[in-house]
Amino acid sequence: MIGLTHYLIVSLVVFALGLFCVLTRRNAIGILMGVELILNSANINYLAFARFGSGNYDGQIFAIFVIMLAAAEAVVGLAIVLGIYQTFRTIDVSATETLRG
Amino acid sequence: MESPLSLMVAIPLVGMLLVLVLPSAAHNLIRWTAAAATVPPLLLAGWLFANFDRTEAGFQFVERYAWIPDFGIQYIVGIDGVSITMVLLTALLSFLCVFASWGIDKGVKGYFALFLLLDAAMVGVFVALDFVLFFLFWELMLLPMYFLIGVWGGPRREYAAIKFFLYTMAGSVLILLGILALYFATDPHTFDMTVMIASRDQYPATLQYVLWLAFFIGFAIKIPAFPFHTWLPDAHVEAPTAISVILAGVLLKMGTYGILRVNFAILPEATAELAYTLLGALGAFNIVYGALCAMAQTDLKKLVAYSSISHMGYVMLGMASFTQQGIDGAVLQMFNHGTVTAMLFLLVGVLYDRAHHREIYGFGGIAAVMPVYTGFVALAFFAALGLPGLSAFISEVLVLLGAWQRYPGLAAIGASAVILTAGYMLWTLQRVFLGPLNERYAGLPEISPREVFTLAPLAVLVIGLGVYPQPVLDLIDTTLAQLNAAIAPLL
Amino acid sequence: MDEPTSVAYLRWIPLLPLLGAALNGVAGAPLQRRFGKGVVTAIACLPVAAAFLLACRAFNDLLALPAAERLLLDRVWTWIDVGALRVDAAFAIDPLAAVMALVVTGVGGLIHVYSAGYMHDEPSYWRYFALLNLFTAMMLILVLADNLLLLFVGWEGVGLCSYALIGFWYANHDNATAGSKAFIVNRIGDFGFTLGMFLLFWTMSAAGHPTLAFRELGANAHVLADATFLGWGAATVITALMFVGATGKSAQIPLYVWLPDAMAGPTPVSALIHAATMVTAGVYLIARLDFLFVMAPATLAVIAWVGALTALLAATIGTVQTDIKKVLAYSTISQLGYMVLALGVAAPAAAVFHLMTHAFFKACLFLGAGSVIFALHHEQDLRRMGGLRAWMPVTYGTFLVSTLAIAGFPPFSGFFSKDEILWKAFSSEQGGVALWFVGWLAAGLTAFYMFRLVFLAFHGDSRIDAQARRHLAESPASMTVPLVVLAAFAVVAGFVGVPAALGGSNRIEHWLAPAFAATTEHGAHHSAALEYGLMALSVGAGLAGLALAHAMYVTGRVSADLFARFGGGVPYRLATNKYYVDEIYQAVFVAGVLRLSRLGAAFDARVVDAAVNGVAAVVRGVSRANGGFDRIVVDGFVDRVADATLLAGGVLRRLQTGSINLYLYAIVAGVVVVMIAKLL
Amino acid sequence: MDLGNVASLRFIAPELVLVAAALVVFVVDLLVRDDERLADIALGGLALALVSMALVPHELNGWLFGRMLFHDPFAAFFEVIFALSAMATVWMSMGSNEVRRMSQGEYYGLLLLGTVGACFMAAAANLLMAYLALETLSIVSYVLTGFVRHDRRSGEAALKYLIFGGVASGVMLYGMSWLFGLCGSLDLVVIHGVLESGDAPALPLFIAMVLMLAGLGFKISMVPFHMWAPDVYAGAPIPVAAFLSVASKAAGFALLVRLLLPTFSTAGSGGAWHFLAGVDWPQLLLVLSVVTMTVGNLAALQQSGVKRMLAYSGVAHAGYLLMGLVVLSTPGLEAMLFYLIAYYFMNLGAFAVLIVVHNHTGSDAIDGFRGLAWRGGAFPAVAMAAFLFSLIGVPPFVGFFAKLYLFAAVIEQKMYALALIGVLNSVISVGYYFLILRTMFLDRPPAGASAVVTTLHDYAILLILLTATCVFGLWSGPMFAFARYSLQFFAG
Repeated sequence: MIGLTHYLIVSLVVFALGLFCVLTRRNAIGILMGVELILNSANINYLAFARFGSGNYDGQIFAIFVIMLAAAEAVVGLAIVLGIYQTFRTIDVSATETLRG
Repeated sequence: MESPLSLMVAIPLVGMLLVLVLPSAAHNLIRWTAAAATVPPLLLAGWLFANFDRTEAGFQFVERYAWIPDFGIQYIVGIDGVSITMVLLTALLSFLCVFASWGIDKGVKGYFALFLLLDAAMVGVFVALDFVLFFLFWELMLLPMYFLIGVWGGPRREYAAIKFFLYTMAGSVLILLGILALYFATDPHTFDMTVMIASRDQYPATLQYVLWLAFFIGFAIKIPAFPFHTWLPDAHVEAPTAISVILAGVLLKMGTYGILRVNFAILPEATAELAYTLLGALGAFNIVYGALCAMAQTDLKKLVAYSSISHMGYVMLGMASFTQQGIDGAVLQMFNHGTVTAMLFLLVGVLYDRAHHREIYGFGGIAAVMPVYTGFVALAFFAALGLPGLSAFISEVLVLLGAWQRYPGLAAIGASAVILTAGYMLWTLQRVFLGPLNERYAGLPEISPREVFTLAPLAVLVIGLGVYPQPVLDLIDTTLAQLNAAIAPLL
Repeated sequence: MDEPTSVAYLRWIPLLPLLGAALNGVAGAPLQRRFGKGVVTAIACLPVAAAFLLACRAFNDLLALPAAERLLLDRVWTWIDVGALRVDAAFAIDPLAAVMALVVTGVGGLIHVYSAGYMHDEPSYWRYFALLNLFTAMMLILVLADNLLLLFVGWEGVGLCSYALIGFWYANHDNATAGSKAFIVNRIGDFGFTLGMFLLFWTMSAAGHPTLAFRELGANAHVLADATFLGWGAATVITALMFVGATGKSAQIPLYVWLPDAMAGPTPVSALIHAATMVTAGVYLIARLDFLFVMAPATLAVIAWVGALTALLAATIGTVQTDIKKVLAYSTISQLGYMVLALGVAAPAAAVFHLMTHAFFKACLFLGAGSVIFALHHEQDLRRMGGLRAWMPVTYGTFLVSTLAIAGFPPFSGFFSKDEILWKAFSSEQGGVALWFVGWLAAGLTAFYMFRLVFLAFHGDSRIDAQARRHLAESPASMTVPLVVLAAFAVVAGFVGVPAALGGSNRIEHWLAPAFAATTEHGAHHSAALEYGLMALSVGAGLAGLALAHAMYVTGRVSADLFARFGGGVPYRLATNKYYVDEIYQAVFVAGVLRLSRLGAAFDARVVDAAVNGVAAVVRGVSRANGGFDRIVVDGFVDRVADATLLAGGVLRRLQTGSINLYLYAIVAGVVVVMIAKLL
Repeated sequence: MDLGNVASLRFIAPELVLVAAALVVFVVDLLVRDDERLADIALGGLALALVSMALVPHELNGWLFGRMLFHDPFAAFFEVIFALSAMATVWMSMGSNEVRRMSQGEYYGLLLLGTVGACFMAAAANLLMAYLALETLSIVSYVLTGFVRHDRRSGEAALKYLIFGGVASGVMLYGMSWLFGLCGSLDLVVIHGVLESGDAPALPLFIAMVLMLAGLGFKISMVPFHMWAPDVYAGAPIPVAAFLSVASKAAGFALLVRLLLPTFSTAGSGGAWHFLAGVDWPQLLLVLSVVTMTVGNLAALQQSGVKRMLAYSGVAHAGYLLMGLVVLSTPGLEAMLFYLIAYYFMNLGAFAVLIVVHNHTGSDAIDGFRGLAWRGGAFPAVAMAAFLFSLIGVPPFVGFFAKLYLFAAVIEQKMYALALIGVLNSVISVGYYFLILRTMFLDRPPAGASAVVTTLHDYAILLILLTATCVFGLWSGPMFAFARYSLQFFAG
């Protein structure tokens, strides 16, 4: 019988993977994907908690909104990355080092 | 606005606004406006002197309004025996310094606007009886000072200005914390100094010590007391003449004034406990240390600056004596030093304007070409070295006499400095003014009427108060007697 | 105590010269330009003359009073009134002050007149007279002051004038230096003076008499008897401190060094300030505080010996000086030594007596020297004089008379006053044979160096260069008249103090008696024969000195370099170099203080200020480090961590971290750190 | 009261107005290509919003939209702040050459929408709402930051901001999910109840809270979540940077306060608060506040670009502001709100002057200020001086009183060490603020420097902000009363 704990562990793993991804990727897209992972790990939590915990549907609703927001963020993100690419001809974040004080 | 004190603060501010709206090119118009703005305060000061009740120990001409009720902050002004002398001094010096600044021709508008702001702030510090108001003026003073030194100063003006500002700022933040702590220690919470004075015995001893130190450091920086004094020589050397005068004549007094007003009046127990070590000994040390340093200076202004450090030491020593003579002498010394050092700086300025340097060894025999000027110099120098018959002598003797009663050792140390003072004053006099005339300066013009006008009133005071000091002593005596009575028994 | 008679005119005695000074000081220059020197002279001399008359009047009024109540008071205003301290600007005159006032105004007046001639060609004539008047005023304040603090005003005031007049010709650097030296050395004395004053005041007020007024002090001095300070008798400490002040003003060991240099001033100034009046202020102070000093035998002993030794030491130096004024300067120091010796043996009357006579003959000597210098156009070296009596008979006559007086030949004034002192030194219980002997030796030396001076200057053949000799002549009347007057006094002044032994009644001692009521009558009465014997001995010493001088400088029977060869010349060299005292002081004290001051300044700049700037530097440094922190430390750290992570993840290590990742690390690090902190 | 959707509408009139205004801007931008008018429309919309804020009934507090939003003075206070800062931003943008080169329509529209997001952040009564509002504001900010096309710095700044923000909010979201799990609800009031009952396990709660702090700390640029600030400020157009430094920071604080005090703590008697078991945040925040102000000030000393300097100064001020929370007392919060008002005036003022200089020199390098006072820029220079003094906390400017109240609150809690660190920090800050002052007044203008022209447009806003900075200091009574009144949380 799969219980809450299993879900939480999964989400934790996903969260860790996401963090690992954002920390180590130098490719902008890659980092954005890492962010997506983090968001989804949160979603897993919401759903799990909603399923096993609170009687209401808040969790599920939250998850839906997060998915929507993730999309929005991705859009903006990709737009910006595109802009970056047009100017820098690369999306390697370690190349974007003009701003250092 | 019925109290003359409020007017004394407000009028220079009005003058500042006037100056600001005047066209920048109209230099003389600006100068005269500034001069005009300093006259009413002077007259009001005279009026205060006439109508001040010498038998009243408490505050007079008090005026209070609620200001920030949510925080119990009020607008309270008033003067007692201590502050009136300082108010008189400030009004006089501000008036004279406008004329001493006549030669300023760069950014005239800004200069005089800032000067008037400074004037208002200085008077404000001495008349404010609400702690927030006091602190407000205290800080407000720094802003014009920074620019007056930094913009119109000498070659290393930037360093001197920021040093001055940082130093005082560091001191005043401690004061601010002290004020807040007092606010919460007072029940009911208030910033009203008079209430705090009234309820001084409700502050626990430990709190008193902490606060005393905080305030003392804050004020000691202004005095300036060793080891917080090093901003002074720099500031003095770089500042324009009139500002040096204000700096030494008025600003330094704020340190000792603050100690009297806050540490003494509000924290008597801690005062009694720490007076000997931190006031008396430090004062005596200041006297000798300042004199020694002065002796080694080759820059006239630096020499005078260090002499100020030495002379302010007398004030501290006298305050620490807790004898009527000593403490009266201290306040009298605050006043006298204000006039004497003002003369000294004005005189240095006169010479600098002509020779464009202040190297003591670079002159010689000036007396031959500027006899009148030399006469003033001699007067100021001998006043500074405490020649009997001149004002500073009275205060110094009172200080030392009072100090002797409590700490003969410190008094002896302090008295020994009269030898050193005579040494550096006379040697300077000799190197600059006596001896064979340095041909480079054979053509120096004699002191101008305007300069005489700035010096003469001070000279009169220096001689007059030496012959008959009672007018000032009468002002301060009652207040200080009461203040002393509150502390002396605790020793 | 009953209020003394109060008179309103006393204040004018010092005030009139003060006004003269003010007038000449402020308006002197234009007046001189407009109306010539005459006006300035009048402004200067008339007030002094008037003051003299007023002093005489005061003297008269005192005579009218019974001896015990001889005190006139003039309270002008309350000067300082703080707490228990109440000091009046008040003038009082008693027999002692009267003598001083007469001397100051009388001799001072004469010297004013003399100066009119001597300084005639001085461009800033007005400044000279302004200062001279100011001096007279200050000296009179000193003399007439009713309390110690006011006396101190005069005390320093005369110091100021002395400073200004010594450096009168300030264009010459040495003069200016001499002035500063005089003032600063005196300041050392004043240091003692002020402390003594403080201690006196507080001890008195502790006993319930907070006062500085002499009358009240005198009346209540007894309360000091059992007061102590730091284990010492209060009276002893107070008097000792006061005496330090006196040594400064009256040029006693160890503070006499300023007086010889003070000769840099115009000669009339030397006569008035550095011979007749100011230098006697110390003597006056001790006499004034007689009632204190009699309570402190220990101090008295010190005083007596300091005086005696000063007398001797100065005399020895005087014997080898070649500058006419220097000789007189050292003789002044020597004579002051006598006065101090007298005070030390509790014979203030004798001291004051000698003070008076000395004022006359020494002023006369100086003015005579001045007249010589004037005639020789500021030539002061004895070796370039000689045979002057032919040209300047008046000067010579007066000079000779005064010399006889100072050498103590009867019946000249010096004889009586000096013998009074020697006698007291011998007879009083504070005295003794040793003190008398030293004094006696000095007396012989005095006669020697004074006659050496006379012979070198006025006798023998002239060593004056030709063109100076051409217009060599007696000085104008304005100079010779004062000489004559002073010489006359030098002769007769002694008769007011003819001792009982010589059938006199020693009027001056009786006159001064009320001022020295506290002085105990000298105990054991010695036989008159002894007194005669001592007189004979001292006269003999004088004669010996005279004879030796004559043999050396006139007949040449004794070679003049006798001393120079004596004892391998060591004593001679010591004497000519004034025992190197100046050099020692310079090396030890002056240089020491200067070194200390440079040390202090260096400390101030390199330590105190540096500490402050150091704090600023530290803040800046920390902030730079903080900036660098992200760059180096965190970056480096992050790289390591990144590599580690990658290794752990088994992913290719070529992946590098950019700053964005770095920032992200910050987030995680922040969170992690906080949590760890929480868990611990 | 607990209103349903329809009934709630009239209470969110301001937000509605803003949204409408945004739409109008977009449409107008599409139809008539008239850039000038767009700004006017935006301004009008904001003005209208302010008016409606005044009209919205304030006497009754409660939930809106079925416990989604709070309607209480606290929220209203921040709505005003946001609207005002948006207004100032628009006004500045009109005068800024940078913005003039961009497509105005989206710019102003997004600005308005971002403001709406901020408003909802302050009013959020529900974790979901909070998250959505925060993201709205964030995403808008990302876009605005990267708005200058083909500008490396701008684009790079946007990217960094985006990534950093994305991760931060992601972490926060994860934390929220745990909070949700532990308390079984997204409703702040309910969460508060659960925490009060003390059923939830302590450690996970704390972890959840810390994770959420990451997201909020990012918004208020709290160390160590501040690193984006300097880069983003430096890259973004100045008006945007100004908007971020004031509105976005204020929004962050609004949500932080909402979470930490009414939710994670309970109000005790006499203005004291007590945090609830498990979420013992004050200790943690105390450390963070100290670190934040110190690091901010020290780093600022090193900056040569004024934008970066202001960014770090913003970090430092965040540290000061946090003290208001740390003291856990109503006076502290009042002081914090007052400080936010003060900060609004003085900080925006500094940015406004920066725009004047930037328009002249085209860079934000400190050298641009050289001798400003002596080459026609006397008024901006003086104004700048006032703003900087105020930022330092020198009387008589509003900044002083802000600090006074703040430190008073600290001292009242006898946290002398914290107060001392605070004041010493303000002394350190003199170092870099005076660098600008010195450059403006003490340095001579560079040879051949052309005179700086201050347009009437710039004069206007400078004058307003300057007056406010001076007046609200000496006459801070009303402002303080407003802050005090605004400190009412509706908690069911």
